[in-house]
Amino acid sequence: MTSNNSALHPGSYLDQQGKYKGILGWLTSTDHKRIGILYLMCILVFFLVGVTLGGVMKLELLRPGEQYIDAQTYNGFFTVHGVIMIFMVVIPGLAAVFGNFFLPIMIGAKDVAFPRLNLFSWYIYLVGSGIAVLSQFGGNGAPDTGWTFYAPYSIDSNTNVTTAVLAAFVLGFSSILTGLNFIVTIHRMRAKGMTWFKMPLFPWSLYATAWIQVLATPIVGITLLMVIAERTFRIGFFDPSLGGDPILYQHLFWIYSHPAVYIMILPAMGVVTEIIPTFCQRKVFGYQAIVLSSLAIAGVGYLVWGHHMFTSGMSDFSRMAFSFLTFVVAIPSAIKVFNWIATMYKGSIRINTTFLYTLSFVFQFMIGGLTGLTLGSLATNIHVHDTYYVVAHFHYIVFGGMGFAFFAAIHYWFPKMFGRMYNEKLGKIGWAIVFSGFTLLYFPMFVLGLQGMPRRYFDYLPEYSVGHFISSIGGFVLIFGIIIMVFNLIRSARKGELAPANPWDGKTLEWTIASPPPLENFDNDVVVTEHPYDYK
Amino acid sequence: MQHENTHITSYRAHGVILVLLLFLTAITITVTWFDAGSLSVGVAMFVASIKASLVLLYFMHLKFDQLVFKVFAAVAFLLLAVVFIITFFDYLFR
Amino acid sequence: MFEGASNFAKGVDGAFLFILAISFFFLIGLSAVMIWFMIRYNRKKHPKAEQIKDNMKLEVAWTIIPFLIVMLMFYYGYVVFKPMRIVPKDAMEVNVTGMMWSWKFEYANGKITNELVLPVGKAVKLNLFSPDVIHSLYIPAFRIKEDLVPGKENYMWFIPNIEGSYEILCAEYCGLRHSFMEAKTRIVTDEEFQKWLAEPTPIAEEDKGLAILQNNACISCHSLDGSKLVGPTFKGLFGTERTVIEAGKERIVVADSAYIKRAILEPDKEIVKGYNPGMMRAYDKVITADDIKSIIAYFESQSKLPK
Amino acid sequence: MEHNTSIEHEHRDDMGSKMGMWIFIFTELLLFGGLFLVYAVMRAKFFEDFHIAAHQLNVFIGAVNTIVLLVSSMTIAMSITAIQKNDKRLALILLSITITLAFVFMVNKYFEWGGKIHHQLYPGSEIVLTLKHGQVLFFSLYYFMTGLHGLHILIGMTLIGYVMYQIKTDKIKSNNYQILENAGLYWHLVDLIWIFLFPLLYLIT
Ligand code: HEA
Ligand code: HEA
Ligand code: HEC
Ligand code: CUA
Ligand SMILES: [Cu+2]
Repeated sequence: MTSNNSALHPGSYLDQQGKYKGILGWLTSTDHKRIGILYLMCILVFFLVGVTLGGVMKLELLRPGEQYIDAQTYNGFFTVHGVIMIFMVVIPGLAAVFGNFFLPIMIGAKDVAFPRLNLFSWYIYLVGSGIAVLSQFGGNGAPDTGWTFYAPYSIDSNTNVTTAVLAAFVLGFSSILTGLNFIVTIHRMRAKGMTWFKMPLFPWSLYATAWIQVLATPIVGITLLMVIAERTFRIGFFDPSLGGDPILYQHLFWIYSHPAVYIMILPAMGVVTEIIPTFCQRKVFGYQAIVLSSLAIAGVGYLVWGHHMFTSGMSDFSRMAFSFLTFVVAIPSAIKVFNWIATMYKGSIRINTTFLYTLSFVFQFMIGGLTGLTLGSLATNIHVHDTYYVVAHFHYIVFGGMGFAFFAAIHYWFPKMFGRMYNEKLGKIGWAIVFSGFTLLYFPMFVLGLQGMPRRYFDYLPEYSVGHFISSIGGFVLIFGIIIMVFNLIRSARKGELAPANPWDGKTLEWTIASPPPLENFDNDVVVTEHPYDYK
Repeated sequence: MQHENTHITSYRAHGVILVLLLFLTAITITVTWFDAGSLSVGVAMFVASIKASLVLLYFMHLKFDQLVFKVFAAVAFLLLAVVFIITFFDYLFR
Repeated sequence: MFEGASNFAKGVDGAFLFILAISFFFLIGLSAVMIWFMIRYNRKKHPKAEQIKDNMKLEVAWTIIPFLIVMLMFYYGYVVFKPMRIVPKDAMEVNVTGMMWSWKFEYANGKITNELVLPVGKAVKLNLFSPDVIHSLYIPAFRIKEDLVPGKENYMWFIPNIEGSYEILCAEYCGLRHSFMEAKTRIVTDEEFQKWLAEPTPIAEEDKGLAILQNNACISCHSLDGSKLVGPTFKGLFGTERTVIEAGKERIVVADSAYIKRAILEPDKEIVKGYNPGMMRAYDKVITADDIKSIIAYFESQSKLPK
Repeated sequence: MEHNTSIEHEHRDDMGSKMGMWIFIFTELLLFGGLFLVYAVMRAKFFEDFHIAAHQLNVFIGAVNTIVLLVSSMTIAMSITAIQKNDKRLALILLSITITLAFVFMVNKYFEWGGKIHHQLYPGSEIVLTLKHGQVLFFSLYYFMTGLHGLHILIGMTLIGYVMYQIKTDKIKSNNYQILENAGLYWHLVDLIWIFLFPLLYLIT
């Protein structure tokens, strides 16, 4: 991995282990830390692919009419952009990278419960991603259904939809196995003395996430399988010309895919809940409230899927019920925001790149979440459903939320993972550009949506051009910032200052061991007596 | 040490459960001979649920397992039920 | 958010502003607090953190209060939404068909158009149908949207209350030309509307075939000007030689009336080389034999034109 | 559960392994749950058609298969008792009965499917295309659900075969039989699903 780790202390997980050297040593290692890094590398690559597709889309939308790509290509692009971002980047995202790396350490374990299964999930992830990438080429061209694969279009379209659906199906398995692994790890492998309510909050959020992964993913699995069967045998589950019911497809799809958005955001919330106390040197405010709200999000989040279908012709009673439940699920998120801010009160706040990303997470999450309320309200949803307002909402909450939490996490744990410090100054410059680019890119989309610009439009009416133009400019500012950030991280991983064991004065267990962590994490069995955030 | 408080189910108990299960199967089949209509599905599902509970509790040992497993199973089944109910909010009120 | 031209616009905008106002209050308030803490409790100024105990009362307060607020939001949204599903009895009905990738509006007297003309101030009920995939009828100025689901009847209603011309857009992704699936709705006075409705659709004999092609959205896949869309162009089709693939075998046929009839009724049987099967659906239940005659007449008339 | 034992690498955690199995079972349950949901909606929509189509299924074969699975479930549950009591021979016998019954189930299924296919009742056949949509759907669901279930039976058989080998080679003993228990759990899941499939597919006439 990092080339010259000779300078780092010997015996770290980066050193050779097992009988294989180099790449092979990584590909066969069941060490949870190495698997975390493997995921990190893959996700970074796929993120850049997805982002490039997004960039090309913005280029095309710079002006009305056809500029660089034709409509079919555009439709393929947003589909693949969505599939990559959702199934390959943000769903595994934090859980697979930082969950794998830090969950065992934070609960004082030497590895996850099933290390081999863990490596196996990574391979499944790789296979699934490979299939997804394959769906781009050959056959009848890239899938063009949108990441939601709505029937009956997904059944009629003769592009490589089957391949893309298969990819999502396979990726689902990887997600399930990771979740299963985490649940058992948390139940069985906590250190002596670490009772449930002494467990740090990132593991807690992973625990809630894992249950969603385990209990929601199978439903989309079977649904996608049915789509494949439908495309192969023309059965008629969802195809109305054969008596099927397209709305049933939407139900099944969103039964998973709404909980899936909480798979994305819960670990992000967990990360933020770790970072804020550390940088404020304060005990987290309302530990139990945060735990309960994580569980509540996981539970209630399962019941609100219909808010994606308010205009689908669902029964009026359902629309009301789903709208109601949608508003209920906003409460635990609100509680978390209040607790984060309360934790800063009378703290001793250290502002650096990590913390700036964290604060922008909170800010953007609020915007994304609050606009979610307008989407959840029946009257207003009718107007903005399937417009750029929705696009803005979910980019704010997925990219601005989960994405920024990812950036925060990678800066926060960077010294621990690679044993070196990142460059603070460059980091801050990168953050400023990323943040302003982000706002410029996505904020105009709210306005566009309110004006009535539908999403998944290759071309648009002239009245929407101003908004699109500003937004496209923002896209290029953003990528510039991202390049700075990635450059800073890559350079620091090789050349940065050596990191001490606990650069931020954190309290959780990962800061008690050397950076980078030794192979077996802890020399002796860990015994926990204190609360995870007992700052003095 | 691993199985400190393992519960050993006797062969006889297993046999009794099997007889019960077979008996319940016979009931569902005979019920369908008598009356059709929506009632028979209700009865069939009710009996099937009893059978499932027997399998879960005795064959799958849930009754003698630790509390976590019972809670897990309860959550999973509850969730499935709720998903059914909520989906039918749509189909029943259309 | 901008001009609102139906009876629902005010309610929807009101609900929106209500939620937005509360959201802004929280967003700005919480961000301000966050920034203030950042300055006030910055490590330089405040090197030693004070440990604050959890506060149960506070915790309960900020659970209950937001809960009440969102319930209010829910209620407001629901109250505004509810009338959208309750159609007044005297509403005029128009059947709307959305198909890949155009709109067709059919009035009670049988008049069929591509433009939705409506009288101002009168309730209209649109019955929504789709023969192929899901579409969604969206009139931003009226704040309404509802999906057209194949195999299922759906409806929407509204009262347009300002004269003018407004965009109709398709808001559910429906394939290649989704973003071009637009139409206009023209809101006119009642007299104007009655007059317009009484006018028969222009059916000059030579145009009849063309009208059928337009009304059935054939021209969204087949251009008339020679450009290639999803299907082959209609320009100069009649009488030329076509390379088709039937059951895997390539064959050359002449595009005569019989061929065109087959192409419309069973499009998947002979596939024009270079195009994909399954795109065009069979029109056997839609296009009558008479219509096909008109279409062929139209093609024929076109091929006679100087090229 | 709170008394976590120390974590050595060779450390065996039977509880953890069982927990993993249970969670896996829940995912399977929800997988089939999705199918049952489709079934329920379609049945509500095509009530009559489902009735008519279900008549085509042979209740007798279905009932026999139900009994077969129930008995096999019991024998595998008993084999755990046998292992606990250190009765290796009996455990192996019970497991062979289980696997034989599983085989019987598959043979039955083979003839049932074969019969259907012989009568041209499979997705896409000419007869099926003349049927009403609801009936086609019933048969499609029938194939889909029993097919997926059959696949699980095959996986279960492999698993049981593996466990038998482990018992033979004394890897599974009275103080270390978690793999057997997991295999048992899996097998009961297969049974559990059939308990619902049988009335839904065969008995709703
Ligand atoms: C990480 C992902 C994520 C998260 C966490 C959320 C969170 C929420 N989402 Fe979002 N959503 C998506 C990702 C996400 N969403 C995606 C990807 C889509 C589009 C899918 C597609 O069609 O392609 C979508 C679409 C979507 C729709 C459908 C839009 C449409 O197509 O018509 C709706 C409708 O209700 C909705 C609502 C909500 C709500 C109410 C929340 C809530 O959970 C938000 C809760 C948060 C807050 C409320 C803010 C914080 C709180 C405060 C600042 C305190 C003050 C608060 C109060 C007083 C209440 N979302
Ligand atoms: C994690 C999730 C995630 C992230 C990070 C992003 C990131 C971006 N997305 Fe997003 N997007 C989705 C998830 C995400 N997206 C989903 C789920 C959908 C719905 C899909 C669907 O409808 O089915 C969607 C849809 C979507 C649309 C709507 C398409 C439509 O409805 O017509 C648009 C339009 O602008 C867009 C743009 C962007 C842009 C500009 C970025 C930017 O962040 C990217 C910033 C980067 C650039 C501007 C790149 C510029 C680079 C180059 C030009 C080349 C140089 C490249 C390198 C050196 C690597 N996305
Ligand atoms: C969704 C797209 C679509 C629509 C709508 C559509 N078609 Fe087609 N059509 C195609 C495609 C693709 C082909 C070429 C493949 C084939 O032969 O089936 C085609 C082929 C044809 C041909 C043969 C053309 C040739 O060049 O030989 C005719 C004639 C035709 N269509 C007529 C119609 C008519 C009339 C309508 C409307 C009533 C119609 N089509 C609607 C997609 C469409
Ligand atoms: Cu029709 Cu989009
Ligand atoms: Cu949602």
